[in-house]
Amino acid sequence: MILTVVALALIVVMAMAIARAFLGPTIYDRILAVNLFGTKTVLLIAVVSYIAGRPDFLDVALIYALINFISVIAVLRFFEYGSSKVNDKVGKDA
Amino acid sequence: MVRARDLFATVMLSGIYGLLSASFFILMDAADVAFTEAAVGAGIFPLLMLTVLTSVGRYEAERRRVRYLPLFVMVVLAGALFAAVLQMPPFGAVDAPSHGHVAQRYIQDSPAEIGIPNMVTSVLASYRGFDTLGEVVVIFTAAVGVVVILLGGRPKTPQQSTQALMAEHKVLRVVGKMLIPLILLFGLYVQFHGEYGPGGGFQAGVIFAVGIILYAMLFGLSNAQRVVPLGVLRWLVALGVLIYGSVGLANLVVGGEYLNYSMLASDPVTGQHIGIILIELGVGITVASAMVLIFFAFTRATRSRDELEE
Amino acid sequence: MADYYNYLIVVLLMVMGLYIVMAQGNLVKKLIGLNIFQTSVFIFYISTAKVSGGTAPIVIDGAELYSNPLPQVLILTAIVVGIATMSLALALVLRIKRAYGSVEEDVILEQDKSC
Amino acid sequence: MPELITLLSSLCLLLGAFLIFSGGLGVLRFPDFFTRMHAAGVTETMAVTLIVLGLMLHSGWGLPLFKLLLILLFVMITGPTASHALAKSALHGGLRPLGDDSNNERH
Repeated sequence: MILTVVALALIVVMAMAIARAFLGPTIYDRILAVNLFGTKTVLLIAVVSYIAGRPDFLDVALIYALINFISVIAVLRFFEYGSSKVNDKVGKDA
Repeated sequence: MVRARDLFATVMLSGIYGLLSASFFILMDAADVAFTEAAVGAGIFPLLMLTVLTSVGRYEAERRRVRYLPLFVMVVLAGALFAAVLQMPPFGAVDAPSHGHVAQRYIQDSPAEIGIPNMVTSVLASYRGFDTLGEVVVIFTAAVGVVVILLGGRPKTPQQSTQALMAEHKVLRVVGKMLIPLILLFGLYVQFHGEYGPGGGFQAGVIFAVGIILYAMLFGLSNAQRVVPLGVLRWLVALGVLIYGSVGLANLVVGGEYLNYSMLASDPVTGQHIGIILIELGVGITVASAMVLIFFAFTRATRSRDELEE
Repeated sequence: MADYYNYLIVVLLMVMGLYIVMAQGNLVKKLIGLNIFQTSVFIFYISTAKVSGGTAPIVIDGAELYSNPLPQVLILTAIVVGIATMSLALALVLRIKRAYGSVEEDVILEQDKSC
Repeated sequence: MPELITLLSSLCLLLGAFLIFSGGLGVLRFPDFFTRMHAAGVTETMAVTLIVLGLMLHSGWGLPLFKLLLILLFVMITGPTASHALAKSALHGGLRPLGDDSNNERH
């Protein structure tokens, strides 16, 4: 019961994160939204695995926590690479 | 997603899309699939996309007009598909035809015949082993294709030092150092735990590749290539397929059928076990090295592109 | 209608992906459309595998009804094969960029014609 | 004793859910990037800890407990690191926090 409430809250927050990812306005907001979305997905999967009574799904949550971190690093690296071309546009990205 | 002109935003959204579809797979009871989609759809795909974007530029050309012909075709197609879909069995129906034939047999007999609880793994590696062999070969071919397209036919660019790449991010480096062993360990766990829980060669391969890619991102490509040189990777890609194929041949030698592992040991169930472990190992090696190879090739290609511009 | 909503989502995603592939001029974006299309097929297979009341096809005590493992196997391999072929396509895009200096369809076609 | 543990776990879970919700609201409603990041970052670690703690109490001894611990460890390490890196590169990329007038002519 309580697990369901938590899952619902998580889904609502995930929807909020998607809204933020769509709205922007800067690229960093989008990255933040993706990061938030990822963490919430980790929790959602953990909670769902308990709702379904299959704790072995926790492996999937674990891999999510990992992937999430890596994608943030990948994004930052992307900026470092194309710094001369990209950075000046970053702040006022539409 | 359709309208955003900034390709970078599109890639970010497609990362969310990968996460979303993986959560959906979890809700649909497909833990193994969610595993793979998590690592691929949310991890490797955006990563490769980003690498490509560094080369092709972040912004798309201006295009404001809507294309009406494709739109029309799509509306018609959607209508036709909706009509067709209503003939499908309802969602979640127990008596749907697709659950009829072999699926029942897999569910009822595979725990006894193969002796492992994860039906997905037993179907993947044993019942449909030939199919999986084909898929591993496809991955191998794709890796070879990427190498030929991006690294072949061109003098090798001198490797520049990429030490300064992430030098500003000391925190990231330290945390990365802590995480990479964990990731690799987790990859091994997934590789060898695939018979009992969600996991297996495909997932483990991707996780392993992600660990090495993380290293390459934090410490520079040349350092990563010192750890796993391209030549070794090329060998490994082929080695995985070779292991897979030769397990099949070994079955023939001991008098069984191709990729039917029952004869590998005196007890058929043990034989199946040995066969599945070996095959998953082959799959894991191929997938991991193919992904790392593809990533290295992409990074090198975009790097040399930048050098040419300068 | 409520019994068919999964198919509706699949059709929507599929059409959306296909539209992106057809209507967008940027090759990278076309590939993203292709990815959406691909995922819609994955969702289609996985949702046909679901049995209501069933649980994941990993044997545990006390479970009678399992979801269908076969479509899951097909999609599991399809995802990894999909990323491999997708990376091949991305490699081709990189190569096109090197050869033509652009990844916009119009520009490439124009250059081809002028040759 | 089991009742107490159930109560504690429910409490943790509910508190975590509330924190997550407030964090999500903050990300959606706060005026600029750094405040949004504050909402996401601060609530994230606390909420994740609470929810995972709740699940741990819920699950009892076993392999799942260990995995939850690993998830907690992971999120606790990666979350702040990602936030740090993100904030740093945002600052580097030219974003300024609200109220920071150091770029204006008045100074």
